[in-house]
Amino acid sequence: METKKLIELLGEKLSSFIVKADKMPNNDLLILIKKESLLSVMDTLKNDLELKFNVLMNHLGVDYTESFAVIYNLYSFKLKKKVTVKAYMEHENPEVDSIESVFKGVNWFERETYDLLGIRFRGHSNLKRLLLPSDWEGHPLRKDYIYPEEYNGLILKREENCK
Amino acid sequence: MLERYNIVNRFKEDHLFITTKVETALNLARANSVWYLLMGLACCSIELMQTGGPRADIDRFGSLFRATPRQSDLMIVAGTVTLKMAPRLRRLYDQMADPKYVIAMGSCANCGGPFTHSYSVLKGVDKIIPVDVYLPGCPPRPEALTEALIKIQEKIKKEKYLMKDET
Amino acid sequence: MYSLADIIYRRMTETFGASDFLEPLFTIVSYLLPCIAILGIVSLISGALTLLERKISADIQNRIGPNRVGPFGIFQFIVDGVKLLLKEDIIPDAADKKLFRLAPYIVFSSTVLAVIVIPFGGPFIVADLNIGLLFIVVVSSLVVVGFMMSGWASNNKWALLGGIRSAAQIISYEIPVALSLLTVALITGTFSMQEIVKQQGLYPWQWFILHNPFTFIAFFIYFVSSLAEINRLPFDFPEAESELVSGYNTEYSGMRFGFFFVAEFANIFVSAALAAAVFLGGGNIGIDPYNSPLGYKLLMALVFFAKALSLCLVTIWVRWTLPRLRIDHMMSLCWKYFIPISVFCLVLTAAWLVAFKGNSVFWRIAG
Amino acid sequence: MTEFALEEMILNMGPHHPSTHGVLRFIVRTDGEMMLRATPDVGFLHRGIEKIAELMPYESFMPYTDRIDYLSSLNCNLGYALTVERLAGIEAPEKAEYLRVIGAELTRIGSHLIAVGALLLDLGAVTPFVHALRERETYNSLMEMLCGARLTHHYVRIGGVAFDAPDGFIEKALSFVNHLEYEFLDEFNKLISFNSILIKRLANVGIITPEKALEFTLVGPNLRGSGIKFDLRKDEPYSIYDRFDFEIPSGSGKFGVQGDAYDRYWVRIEEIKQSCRIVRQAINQMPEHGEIKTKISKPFKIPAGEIYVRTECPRGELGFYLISAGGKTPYRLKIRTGSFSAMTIIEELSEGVMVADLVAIIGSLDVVAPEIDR
Amino acid sequence: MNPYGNIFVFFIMGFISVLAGMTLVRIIAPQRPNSEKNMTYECGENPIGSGWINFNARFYLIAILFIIFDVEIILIFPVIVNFRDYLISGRGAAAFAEIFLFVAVLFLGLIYAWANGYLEWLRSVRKQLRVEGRIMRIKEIIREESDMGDLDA
Repeated sequence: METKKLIELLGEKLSSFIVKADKMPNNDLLILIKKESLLSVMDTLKNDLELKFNVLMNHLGVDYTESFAVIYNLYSFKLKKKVTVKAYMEHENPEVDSIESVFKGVNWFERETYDLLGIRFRGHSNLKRLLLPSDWEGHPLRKDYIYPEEYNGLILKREENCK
Repeated sequence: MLERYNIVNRFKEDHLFITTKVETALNLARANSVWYLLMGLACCSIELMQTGGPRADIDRFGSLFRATPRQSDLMIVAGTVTLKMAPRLRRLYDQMADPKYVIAMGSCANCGGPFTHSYSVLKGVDKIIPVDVYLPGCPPRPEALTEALIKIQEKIKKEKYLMKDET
Repeated sequence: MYSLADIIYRRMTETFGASDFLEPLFTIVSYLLPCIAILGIVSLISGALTLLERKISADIQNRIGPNRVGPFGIFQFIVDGVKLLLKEDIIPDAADKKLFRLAPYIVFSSTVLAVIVIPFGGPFIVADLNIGLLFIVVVSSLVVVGFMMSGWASNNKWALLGGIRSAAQIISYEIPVALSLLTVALITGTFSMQEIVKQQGLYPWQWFILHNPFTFIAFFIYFVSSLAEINRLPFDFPEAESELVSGYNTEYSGMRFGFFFVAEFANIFVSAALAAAVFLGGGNIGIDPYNSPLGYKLLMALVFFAKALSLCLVTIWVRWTLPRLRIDHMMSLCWKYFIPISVFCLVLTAAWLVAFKGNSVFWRIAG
Repeated sequence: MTEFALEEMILNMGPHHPSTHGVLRFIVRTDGEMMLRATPDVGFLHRGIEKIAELMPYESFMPYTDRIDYLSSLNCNLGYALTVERLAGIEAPEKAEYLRVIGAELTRIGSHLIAVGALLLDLGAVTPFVHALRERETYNSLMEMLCGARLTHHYVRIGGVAFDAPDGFIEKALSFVNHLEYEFLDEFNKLISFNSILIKRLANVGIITPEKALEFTLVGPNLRGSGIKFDLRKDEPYSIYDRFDFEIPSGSGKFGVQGDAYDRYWVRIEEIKQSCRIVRQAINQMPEHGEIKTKISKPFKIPAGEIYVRTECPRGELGFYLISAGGKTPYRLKIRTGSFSAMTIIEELSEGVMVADLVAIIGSLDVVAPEIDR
Repeated sequence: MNPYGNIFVFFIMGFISVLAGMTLVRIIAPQRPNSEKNMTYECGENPIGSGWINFNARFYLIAILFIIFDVEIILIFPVIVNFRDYLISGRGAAAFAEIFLFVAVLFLGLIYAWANGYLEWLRSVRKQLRVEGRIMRIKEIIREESDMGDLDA
């Protein structure tokens, strides 16, 4: 089952949603979709009888300074193939609907992305900070993040000279 | 409250630590049974376990590991102290019974180590608790930790214990 | 009915001549002397047991145990005790102060009470009460009060869990202990410990463990239940490090914790000594203990200590090999297996005695 | 049946607790014995490695990969090196590949020893834990010979390995592997694995059905414990794993239902055996001499692109999602670890379970703090 | 010289030795209480709620069963002590019958408790949890207070 056949299969199944699809190194396939159609794409990818991408390998958020992106890696036991779904969104208060209803295991992944990047997930059961203390301001993984000088009385000296 | 013994140190002026016979005996006893608190945070905790293991065994120095801070007199801060962990570490240090000592094990505990560029790491545990022995290394070898323990024992042996309680 | 205090009193009146002026002094001294001696011996033994445990556990785990204090680390327990004396004694604000302070008193003195009736071989027994066995069964349940008190008083959830679990465990395992001791009382017909030891002999087939198959089972039930009674692994719930941090003595520090530590090891020695005396014919080498030369008396004491210490070693050895049971396993083990079996042992020993007219299995040799 | 009122109390199995491996905190709602729910609260070891990755050039980020999972640092090195090499299109020489596989499999043995030992320590069996530490000491000295460090190896480089195997390493590794497979594991199994108390404590505890495992994206030994035979070294062979033959052990309900804590424990013991076999085959097939590191351009740059590479770590699939914008440092690096998804299932499994069982479940899932918090 | 005096002396000596130990500690050991130190230990956290909760009724059940069987043991004591004399005087069978009957009746009590599931440590609670509605109700409570996650300071 090479990637070309997979691209046709995906094209025929999700034709309306896919903005762009191209190969990725390490025999992976990148699909770009609009952020509104995320839930339906994920639903078809998982529950479609031919595709059966039932394993969510990884989820991350990326800050592209003028826009945010959300990336999901899926793997199908049936086809033994990997697929990467990517969706862009605007930079001010990024919002995308959570796919916890489709993949239950993504709960903590989305909480971590919200915690470190500030992307809100509509419909997430328990969207709160996961790793940082609950009274922390700012989202560290953003490109424009300034390191805090002091936290609860503990001074945080940060060297500038890390090339 | 009963007045504390004040075994006057006749040579008060020069700060030579002349401990009396009684004090040497007591310090010897305190030095040879230092019970350490199981405070494994990160990579150094694995080396801490290895020091409790068969090869470099710190049970030889009479030091058991205790789970509660109440019964332990040495806290080995083994690993990175993050900002979320700092208030809890300070509380654990406070809850230890009194003649207590601290070994900052590993460069993470000494000065933040490799994570000086991180936003959520406390740069050095001596910002929140007084440290007696700084143990460099990332992670330090079990022999280095044993040597740090011996340094703590030497410090205990030289301590003036039965003095008037100024603090 | 005979006690060490009598001998000392009689010996003193002979030497100093009986005068009613000195009489109250004699009684006090004759009571205090054995008490101080036995207290010293028991605390020494429990200290030695702590050292033994650390050395044996080190040996099992290919480690070297404490060897810096004295040759082979012999004085390690003295050093530990002195260090605990020098530690600060923290009493949490939220704790119930009076109960918190009182708990070690109860635990330590109730452990010490059980030592009165233990026959340390030959004539060395503090007071040979004619209700010896019953006395020990009663006293061993006093310790529960101390554990519950320390668990409840320190107002700490971990300590509370540890305290209630140890109470539930000790009172439920007291029944198999009592029943298995009673199977032996059936054979001897008396509770006085010296009498029980006298009715056994030097050779193993004269001991009560091999008297009949049911006392054999009763010995093992007694030994395992006494493990549970003193909270030793695999029934280690109250101070299960991995679950309840340190159980009922989580909030205790310094010497207050020290007394719990000493009481626990004194308990190990007491239950091992009891098993040695009742089942393994402790200190009986076929000679009348009272009017025999001093050398024989010391030999009897040695034989008793050898048996008691070997059982202590087994307790320590079990601790460092087995994992911990879960609390519902332990409860069902006690109520569904130990109690029915020990009741059967009691009844069937009675049937055995009736059937064989009070003789043991090896009655031809034992004579 | 008498109606027992449930008096709930909130208990803190807090950051400093002997049985939470490292610094994890569980807010446990229990009535003393029975647990209603154990909500995990993580982040006590969050050191922001992903933010540091954006400041560090590729080569100098390697020591941080040691500290992602300090029990299997060489596997993490290997994962990161493979990601960068695949994106940059570099090939490691033959001998370096073999040295990498030998180091990775030895680290898998060392990590499983601590994983199994820590589980047994939580169940109260202290001696097997110390025996595992004794075997790990030999492993430490082996690693010290190979890469100079006991725990954080920093041995793999982009395009090869740092040092060649010193003489005497091969014999020592072979004797370690033989001793482990033929003597230690039998003695270990006799001492503790078939002990009836351990079986009562681990069988039918924390049962994870295959569907639930996939739903919660479990990986590695936790997934295989539920019976799904999925191992990246076989299903997605990377590096030279396709040249060795070894089986994938999977949970088979040995003493209880399939997918219980005993199965996960048993899968780890079997995996130690398989790793020993791989190391033996790798040592035999390794070429005598050959260069161990290909040259890479001095200011090492990678053309823009994205890649997701996952390798089989002792705690499951370690995935690196690397986005490079052509500069010297990665634009974004996401590290997906095995323990992260194992934590989400603990909350699910902890309903109606006793405190002692929660400790067994955490131990059988082999969760390590830095992998969750990074 | 009443041997029972020893019991009193031992108990008092036990008390005195612990008292001596504690006063020695009070004299020698440092005493620097502060509010942080005297806070109860809860794995490094602020303790939530008090430690004094009324624990579950299953411990009470165990206590009841214990009392039944301990009283049984106390009542057997006289028979056991005289059993040997009965044997010698030939009336052993009567003594055995006495023990057997008394113990058998009480053993029935144990069987009754066993059949009704009082000896189960957890089943009784877990069965009660399975009563319909009950599990749903607990799930709602937990869902409402979903921010239980971060109770830290």
